[in-house]
Amino acid sequence: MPATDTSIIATEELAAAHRMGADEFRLACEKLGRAPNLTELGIISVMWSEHCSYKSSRVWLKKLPTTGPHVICGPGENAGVIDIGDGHAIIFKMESHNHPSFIEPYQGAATGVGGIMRDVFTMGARPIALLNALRFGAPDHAKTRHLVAGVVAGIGDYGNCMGVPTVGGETNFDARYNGNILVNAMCVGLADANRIFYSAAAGAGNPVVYVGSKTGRDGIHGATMASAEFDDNSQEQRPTVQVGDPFAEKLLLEACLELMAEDAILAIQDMGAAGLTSSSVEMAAKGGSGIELNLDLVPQREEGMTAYEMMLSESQERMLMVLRPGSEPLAERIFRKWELDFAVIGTTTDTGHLVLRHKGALVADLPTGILADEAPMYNRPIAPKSVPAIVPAEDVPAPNSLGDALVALIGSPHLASRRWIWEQYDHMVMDDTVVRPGSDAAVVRIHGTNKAVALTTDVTPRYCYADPFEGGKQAVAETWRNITAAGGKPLAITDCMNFGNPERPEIMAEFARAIEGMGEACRALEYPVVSGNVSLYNETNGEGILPTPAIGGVGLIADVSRVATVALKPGDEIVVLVGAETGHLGQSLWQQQATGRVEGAPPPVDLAAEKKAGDFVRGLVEAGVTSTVHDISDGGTLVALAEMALAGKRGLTYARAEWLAPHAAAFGEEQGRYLVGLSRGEAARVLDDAKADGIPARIVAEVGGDAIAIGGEKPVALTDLGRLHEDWFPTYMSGRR
Amino acid sequence: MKARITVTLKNGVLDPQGRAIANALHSLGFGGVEDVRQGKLIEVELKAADEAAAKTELDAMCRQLLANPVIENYRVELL
Amino acid sequence: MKARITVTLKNGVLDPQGRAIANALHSLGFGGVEDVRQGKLIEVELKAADEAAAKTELDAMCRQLLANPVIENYRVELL
Amino acid sequence: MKAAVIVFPGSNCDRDAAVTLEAVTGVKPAMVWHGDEALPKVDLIVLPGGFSYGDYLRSGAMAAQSPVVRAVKAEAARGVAVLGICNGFQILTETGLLPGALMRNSGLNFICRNVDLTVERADTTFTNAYTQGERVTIPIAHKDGSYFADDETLDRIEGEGQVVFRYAPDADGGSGNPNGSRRDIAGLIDRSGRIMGLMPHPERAADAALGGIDGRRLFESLTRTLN
Ligand SMILES: Nc1ncnc2c1ncn2[C@@H]1O[C@H](COP(=O)(O)OP(=O)(O)O)[C@@H](O)[C@H]1O
Ligand SMILES: [Mg+2]
Repeated sequence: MPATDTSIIATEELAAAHRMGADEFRLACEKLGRAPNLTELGIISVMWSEHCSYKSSRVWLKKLPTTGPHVICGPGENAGVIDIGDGHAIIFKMESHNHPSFIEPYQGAATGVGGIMRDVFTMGARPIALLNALRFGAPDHAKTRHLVAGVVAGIGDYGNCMGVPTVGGETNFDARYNGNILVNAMCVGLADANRIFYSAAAGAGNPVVYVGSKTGRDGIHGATMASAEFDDNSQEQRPTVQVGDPFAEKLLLEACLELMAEDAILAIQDMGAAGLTSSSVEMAAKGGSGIELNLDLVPQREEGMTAYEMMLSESQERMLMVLRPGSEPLAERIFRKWELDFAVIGTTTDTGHLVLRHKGALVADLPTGILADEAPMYNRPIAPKSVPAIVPAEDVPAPNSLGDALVALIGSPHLASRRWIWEQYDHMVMDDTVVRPGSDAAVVRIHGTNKAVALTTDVTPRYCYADPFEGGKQAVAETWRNITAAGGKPLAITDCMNFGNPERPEIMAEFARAIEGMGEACRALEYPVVSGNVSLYNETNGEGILPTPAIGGVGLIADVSRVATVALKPGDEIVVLVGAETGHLGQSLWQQQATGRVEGAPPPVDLAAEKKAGDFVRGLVEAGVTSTVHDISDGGTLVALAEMALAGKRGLTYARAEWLAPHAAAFGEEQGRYLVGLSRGEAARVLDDAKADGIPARIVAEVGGDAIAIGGEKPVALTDLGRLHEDWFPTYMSGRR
Repeated sequence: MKARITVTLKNGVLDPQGRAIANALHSLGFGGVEDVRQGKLIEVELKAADEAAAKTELDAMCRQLLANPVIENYRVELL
Repeated sequence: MKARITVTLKNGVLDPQGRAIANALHSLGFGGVEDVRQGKLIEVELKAADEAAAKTELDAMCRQLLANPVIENYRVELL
Repeated sequence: MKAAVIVFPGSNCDRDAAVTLEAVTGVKPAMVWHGDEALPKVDLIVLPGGFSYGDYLRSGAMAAQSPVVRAVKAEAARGVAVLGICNGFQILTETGLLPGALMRNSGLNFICRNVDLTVERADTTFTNAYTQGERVTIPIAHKDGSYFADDETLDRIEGEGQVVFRYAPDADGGSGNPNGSRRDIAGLIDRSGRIMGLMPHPERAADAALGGIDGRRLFESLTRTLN
């Protein structure tokens, strides 16, 4: 960029260089009544980018249910807030860092984690857990191993240094992510329900304060990059990657929380994508005020930064606050104690404008409305593709032996243990991790109490591709199910909508239908959306990723001694399957294993049955009848049973559904099902109760021995199965596979 | 043949390590320290036909693995 | 004044990072690589009366902070 | 027993240590900020886990040079017990209060998992509630936990009985050493018997709700001895 000068007046060409189309440029000039100067153009272009304005997605996001008895603050703030009783609030959100992580996996993933934590602690919460939803390309793709290594190390190093446990997440491999991986990070924080901090900066004459790290020329134009499709030239955009400094963030966290305990902050907003621009504009626009900044006062890391550069810098570990007048000295003392920069850089006004001065000159004067509420909004055309027909089980090849098929599935990249990943994350720090990674949902105790939250992230992208509506439903339902399996009452979700180019009607249709499916599930399960993030243009050379609406769910466990995990326990004699068995093999991992493809309709989600079965199972955990529950998902019943056996180091004898083809019974991926470990006596009672409630349930396994015994076949020894399950990841990452 | 590769952060890229070291040196009383940048040193022992071949190979190693051109510069010296 | 400090592991101290780099280079097809050792590069910009004073000061920095004598050697060069 | 927990910028197991100390001793420890000039009069000083000053140069290196650690050294010289956990152990080796160094794990990655340890010494201030040779399970969480000292030093510390915890072999005979530590060393005591450092986190294994209580007896030992 040339040195900024108010004399450089924007043109269509200059706008195009900022990825702003001619129409939008004309609209901007019209609204402004003149052409913007270069600094102003930079500000408008980032605020109008997909990343900040949600211009393609807003019309659809509005359709999601966002209210409920537990919701304190839904979408629209830095993160969502729910009430978990006793004066405690849980603040959480998920966000993508896809493009930066593809270009520089370590730093991209690390700064993603840093960013989502700031969204949560800016609202007054201490982060208590992190999760991450990762999608990589095919394992045999040349870049995959390097990307996995970098992303995992980046997430781990940042969260570990912050001292926040990373307790869960998910990892998929699919060739459709070869050129565009997905790195979605979720942060969950705990706050005092009556001390939540918001970003609206109402009122004039209040000091605007910059805290945290200094501003450098980091990631200038990151926000527009995140909204642009990749092409082979994108390697050229490299300097836009930022380096994370978790130590600075840790100091920022402690300093902010220390100041938040005082009565000093009127409004606070982290500087994330589009840094100083979006934070100042959003604070003023939400508060109906204006903001005037003197950029000379911005703490700078590099010499000779222009107004343009300062406004668009994405340097990390920074916050913008509006303080109660007079509290500056107190705030300054706290930030200096933590060795962070602190500077009063402006004041709020009643003009409704963002006004910037630099070196004595007025360098920008823009009405905030243009930048926020009046940003363009598109109702883009959609062209839904037809939903494929259900594939009958007979059309999916059957294995010669269920045991061999189980061995193949459990040792495949899709189902192999993720221990290699989560052992690199400190998942125990803060001493409240009651259920560690490796179960259905992680359980994190609310410090100093007897209650806990259950946390999970889920989506099955292959289902979403086949049928975005059912896939959207399924993603929400699966988080609900995972929380339920841990014994939790699901309360609310956050989402991270990762899709391709919305200007293509078939992609826009995927987005729209997924939202509709999610909304239907949220309504039926009374499980609202309180925060989220949209990442579009996830494509390389015109090939889109699988539609991936990642869902992060939060549930409440009232009594931390009543939780369930997947591992078979010493008292378990019987495994009961709760839910209906129909042998749905379309889109299943077995179909993929057997044919190399997935085809047909995904398994449908019957939300009424889902709720009934889930409430029933949760009741068993709450009553202390069982502490062993696993939901049935990828790979079907036999895989889920094997996972319980491996985790508990106890064998079992499998009794398949005799009315189905054996492979459909074993590997069908019907939804809304759970496996429950019980003593013999309790099993009988549970079956009676299920029957009385009209919920399908039957005995699916007898526990015992040290193998998975399958009628008429050679038993599969747990030690062998366990080795395959555990070895895939370390072997792959060592380069030996 | 022996080579020394140094990998340093590009100008303008945040260097938290370097800054932390500078701060620590200051608090130890080394007031003359104005700036610190941290980098990596990689010493490679390799078989190559001649110096030119070695240089080409080392250069390829840097581009492919040892440095990330997004944020780093590298320099190769034969010893 | 500018100085370059290199910190390397002592002989006999295992260097898992160096070994991992060597393995990775091999699997990328750089068969000529025989050994790799990784170290640290610390570039310091400092004010000092003269070269001798700078050297003394840099040496003190290394002994007090920049290198751990149990496992590391260091070398100071003025640039 | 009165205890103090030192809080460096970047410490992150300070609260965990304090909670466990209070649960075991019934007394809230004093939390001492790294910038504080003087230490309160206590029987035990804990250097907690975390990433002091970001650990950007070498783990523990910068903390070892901090003023508060100078004060800790002075207290140690007066006979106050010092316990370094994880980053605290790294700090103690960096200061020279304990011999050797903690290097990058041999597998290079951060590792967080339960490990089995053998108690080599059950007659110390820190471990008298254990039995000699006992096998206990305590979590680790570190990237730089590979203990190194040269052969001569190793022979000397073994000879003087300074090795308190070792990584135990796996049930199936595997090494069980998670990080490449020489002679499987997981925890050490100094010659005076008043300073101990260990990589595993006993404070993470002191609450049954979190899945294990084998670390609790370390704090019970201290209470017994120092009361
Ligand atoms: N897919 C979504 N569903 C619900 N809310 C969303 C979604 N995407 C974004 N939001 C909400 O829109 C607001 C702006 O999001 P974003 O720009 O990602 O926040 P930030 O500026 O804090 O990074 C947030 O309140 C977020 O929760
Ligand atoms: Mg935000």
